Parts: sequence; structure tokens; C-alpha cells
Amino acid sequence: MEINELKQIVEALLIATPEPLTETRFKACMGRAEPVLPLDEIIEELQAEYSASDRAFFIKEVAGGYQLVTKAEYEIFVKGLFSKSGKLRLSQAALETLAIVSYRQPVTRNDIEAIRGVSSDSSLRTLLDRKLLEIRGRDDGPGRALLYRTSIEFLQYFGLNSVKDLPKLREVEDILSEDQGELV
Amino acid sequence: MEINELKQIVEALLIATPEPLTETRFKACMGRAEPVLPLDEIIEELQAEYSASDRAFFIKEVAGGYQLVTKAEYEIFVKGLFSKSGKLRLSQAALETLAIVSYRQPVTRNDIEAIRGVSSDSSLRTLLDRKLLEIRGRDDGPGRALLYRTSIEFLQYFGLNSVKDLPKLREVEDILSEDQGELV
Amino acid sequence: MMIKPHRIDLEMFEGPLDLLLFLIKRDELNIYDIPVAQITKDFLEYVNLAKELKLHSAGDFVLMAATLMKIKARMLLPIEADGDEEIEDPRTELMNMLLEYKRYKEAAGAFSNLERVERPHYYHIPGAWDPQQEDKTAILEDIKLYDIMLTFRYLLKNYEEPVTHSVAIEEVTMSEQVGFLNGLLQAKTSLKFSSLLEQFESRLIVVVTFLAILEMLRGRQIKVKQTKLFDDLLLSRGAEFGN
Repeated sequence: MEINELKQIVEALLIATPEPLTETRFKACMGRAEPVLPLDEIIEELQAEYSASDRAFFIKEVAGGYQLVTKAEYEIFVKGLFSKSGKLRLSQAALETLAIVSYRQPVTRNDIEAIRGVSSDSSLRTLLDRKLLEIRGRDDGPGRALLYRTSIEFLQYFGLNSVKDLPKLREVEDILSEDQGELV
Repeated sequence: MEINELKQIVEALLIATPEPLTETRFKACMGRAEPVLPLDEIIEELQAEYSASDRAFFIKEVAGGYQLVTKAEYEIFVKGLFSKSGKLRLSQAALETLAIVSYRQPVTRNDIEAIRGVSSDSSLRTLLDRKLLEIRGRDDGPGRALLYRTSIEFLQYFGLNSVKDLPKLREVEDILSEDQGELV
Repeated sequence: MMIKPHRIDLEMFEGPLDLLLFLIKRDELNIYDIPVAQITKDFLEYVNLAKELKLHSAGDFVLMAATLMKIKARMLLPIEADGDEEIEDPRTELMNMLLEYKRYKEAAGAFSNLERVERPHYYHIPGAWDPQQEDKTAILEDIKLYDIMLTFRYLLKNYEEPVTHSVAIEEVTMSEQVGFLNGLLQAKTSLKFSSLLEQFESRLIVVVTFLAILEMLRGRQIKVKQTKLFDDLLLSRGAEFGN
């Protein structure tokens, strides 16, 4: 296989890959196509091409693989993509915390940690920063712990009129239990 | 601002954006930088450049914005990046359910089942899992049933710019006249 | 036309409406003027097979069978010229259902074509984690209400009150459900199908009960009435009730 063809294939892979492209993954994608150069050699050629044609991105070596990233000088424009982004992006930890607050509100930090089994400080901070949660009042218990609830922004994002409109667990079970009929 | 500079900025945005880049979002990213051309003009220039330099990807107009996609000819390599289930084709049941939701949204599960005449739990589950549908609020009716809608991922999956571009739904009269015709 | 349906045939159909459309096309029937007796007979053959195969959607086929039998019965009634009230053809509603379903079935075909065209293209997704960012935890994109729901469900199952979640698999047989329905109809002259459903916790029992109803319907132990297509079913004692 020629270098130009290989360069194009690697470019397609870099565009489509959701995680850094490793040598192993590259080989798997190439299947039985032969002969194939080592990934780092192809990357080097491609990198030179991007640099010569003044592309706004380059190939970054990261976590044992390669990924397309934008050049630092475009950072001021790119960050505009993530301010009030249309899509909600959260870590698994933050999602778990959000799920517990949604269904159990109002809750204290202790309530959340009892269910998750791990400290949830930083998730709570992230969710407060993103205005998905808010602090409203204090628990009556001895510690007078802060109470967390979901915010108006949370309702708007998910198109809900009130937290009462959250899907009930029973409604989820209906959809999830489809396979039972086949056991008959 | 010069067109070449704008092209590079848009390229950076296309590389960094997790969802289709819309005109609105583009303007937000540009902030007070002036003067700025309309996004579609810049896209056109960039598209021509990619095409001339034989890139493995192009810019697709989808879901009201622009996104980079790989060319079809690299499919045999690119698909190796994903587990098989990633691009499994939808079943007939899921396609029917999706068709009903897309033309009649928002709809309840009952609305879907009334048209299909068959329980649609498992299709709904598949479509929710694949993010092609989303739950959006509740019906005002007495049952307060959950409402379903198509998502941005739905538009991307079928390469549509908006729900206005759905394949045309035939009128009952058309079907009738055709069927009568067959009998004659 | 007495071609015996096979398992493969039945699994081809998305439901009772799909099967009816197939029968209409196969026998070149006029959708405006469906010969209900003939189509009911053919349909029941498939339904019995569905029952034998214990198909997931058997209940939906049973419902349609009941509807067809009801239409058939109504076709046999003499038409009374009752003033100037127009008498509606009992098949009209079914015809409308079939046509409506057919529209969406066709649209599903169009979607399938689009899917095929779009399939070879892969969208660029920027790295799910930002290399500039030190936090290496996976960032989940585009969280939906469904994800919140699933996450909460998952957390409950794993961390909380594990004792209450030890659900025993319930064993239930068709003959048990026949007995159960018999008992209910001995106590009451009629009962609504929806009220039956409410008391069952698992879909397994619901399906077995559907099958029991079909069995009893065939043996004329019970009668099933339905005022509108996909409306609630009203069960009552049949000619052979208790036998």
C-alpha cells in the first residue's frame, strides 16, 4: 500500500476515533491490508503535511496514541463552544450525583454519599458551578446540613415542568423488562 | 478579518465541536471579532479546499449545523474502531417506531402502540439506548404519560438537516388509489 | 388458500396489522371490502402458531383475533334501516388502522434507505476527554433524562436496600391462569381486561394470561367483547363456561 493511501486512511481514523489512535488499534483497522508502515511513520508524514498547509489542528501524542487537537492559538475561539454548550457533558461521578439529587431531593451530602459509597464533594461543586443544582435551606437534623435540589436550569434542559414529571422508576422498568415475555 | 484567518478558525471549531457547528454558535465563538462572514460562505471555501487537497473527510450539513465526517470509501477501515454494536442497523420494529415518533412528536408509548398494533417497549428501549429518541416531559392527559421525541443524534444518524427534511409520509388517499390500481 | 404458516413466516411480521396487510396483499384482497370471514380464518391459523411458539407479541395477536371475530359477528347481523341514521360498516375502523399503519411502515422503509446511505460516514467526535485537562475521568457526552433515570436505577440496585430487591421468579402456567379466570368469572359475570392486568406484577404473567384467554375463547368457555379497536376487552362467561 502506498504512503499516500496510508496517510488518507490514518486521517480518516483520526477524524472518526473517539479515543486516541494506538498502533494496536490501527493494525486492527487495517486487517489484512499489506504492506503497512508503522503508525508513527505515517503520523510523521501527515503531521508534516498539516504543518505545511497551515491547518488549524495538529496530531498530538497522548495516552499512548494519537489524536487531532486544535492549535493553542485558537483556544480563545474554541472555548466559546463549551460555554453554555447545547449538550450536557458530565463525568460519571457527576452524573451519579445528579441522578441521586434528582430523585431524592432535597438531600444532604451525607445522603448522596451513603448511596454512592464515595465522597461526592467535587461532583457537587461541578453541578453547582453548572447551575444544575442549587442549595436551598438546611436539614432539621442535628448537623443542620445543607440541602441540595435541582435548579430551574435543570428542568429547562430536560424539558420538564417540575421535578414531579421525572420518569418514575416503574416507567423505566416497563421499558427495560421487555425480554420477560420470551421466557414463557 | 481575512477569509484565510476565518477559514482556520472555523476549521479549529469543527475539530473541537462535540455537536454540529451552527451559525449561532459560531457567532458566539467569534465574540466581538469583526468583520465576520456568514458561516456558510466560510464553510464553502473550506469545503473546496478539502476537496482539492484530497482530504479523507468533508464537511456535512446536518442537524442545522456543520460537522466533519469521513468519506464513505474509508468505511472498511474506520469501522474497526468501533465494537459491532456501535453501528448495528436498526430492526424493522425500531424503524417503524422511529418513523411514528418522528412524524407525530411528541408522542406517548400508547400513541405508538395504537398505530403499530403491537407492544413497542423493546424498540423504545433500543432507541433510547442509542440516543435516537429522548424522553421529553409528560402528556397533559389524565395518564400523564411520558412523551417521546427525536434527538439531534436522530438527525445525525439519518443525515438530516432538520425534521422538515424527513422522507415524505404518504397520504392515506395515495395508498388507497395505488392499491385500487393494482387490483384493476 | 390453505398454506400452512411456518415459524419463519410469523417472525417476519411486526405485529397483527403487519400480518393482516400481508394476507390482504397475498390474496389480492380489496382493503375497502375485506372478506372478514376468510381473513379471520387465515389470521387465526397464524395466531395459533404464535401461541405454540410462545411468541413475545402473542397477546397482541390475540387481541386482534378477538377484534376480527367481533367484526365478523357484526357483519352477520341483519342491517336494520333505523331511521336516517347512517350505518357504519363494521370494518371501517380496521381499514383505517391498516392504512395508517401502512403509511408508517412505508416511512420505515425510507428511513432504512437513509440509514444505508449514511452508514459509511463517521462523524468526527473530539476526544471524549480533553488532553489539556488534567482530570482523566471520562466525560459523558450529551446526557439525557434517560441516562439520569438509568443511573439512579443502577445506584439503587447496587448500594441500597439489597434485601428488598430479591425478587423471586414466579412460576405460572397456562392451566393455572385458566383456573384463575374461571374462578373470577364464577364470582362476577364480567370483568375488564385492564383490571386483570393491574394485579399482575410481571409481564410474564400477563402474557400467560393472554394465552389462557385465547385458549378459553377457542373452547367457548368465555366471550370477549371490545367496543373499539384497541379498547379494553370485556370478558364474560361463554356457552361452555365451566366445562
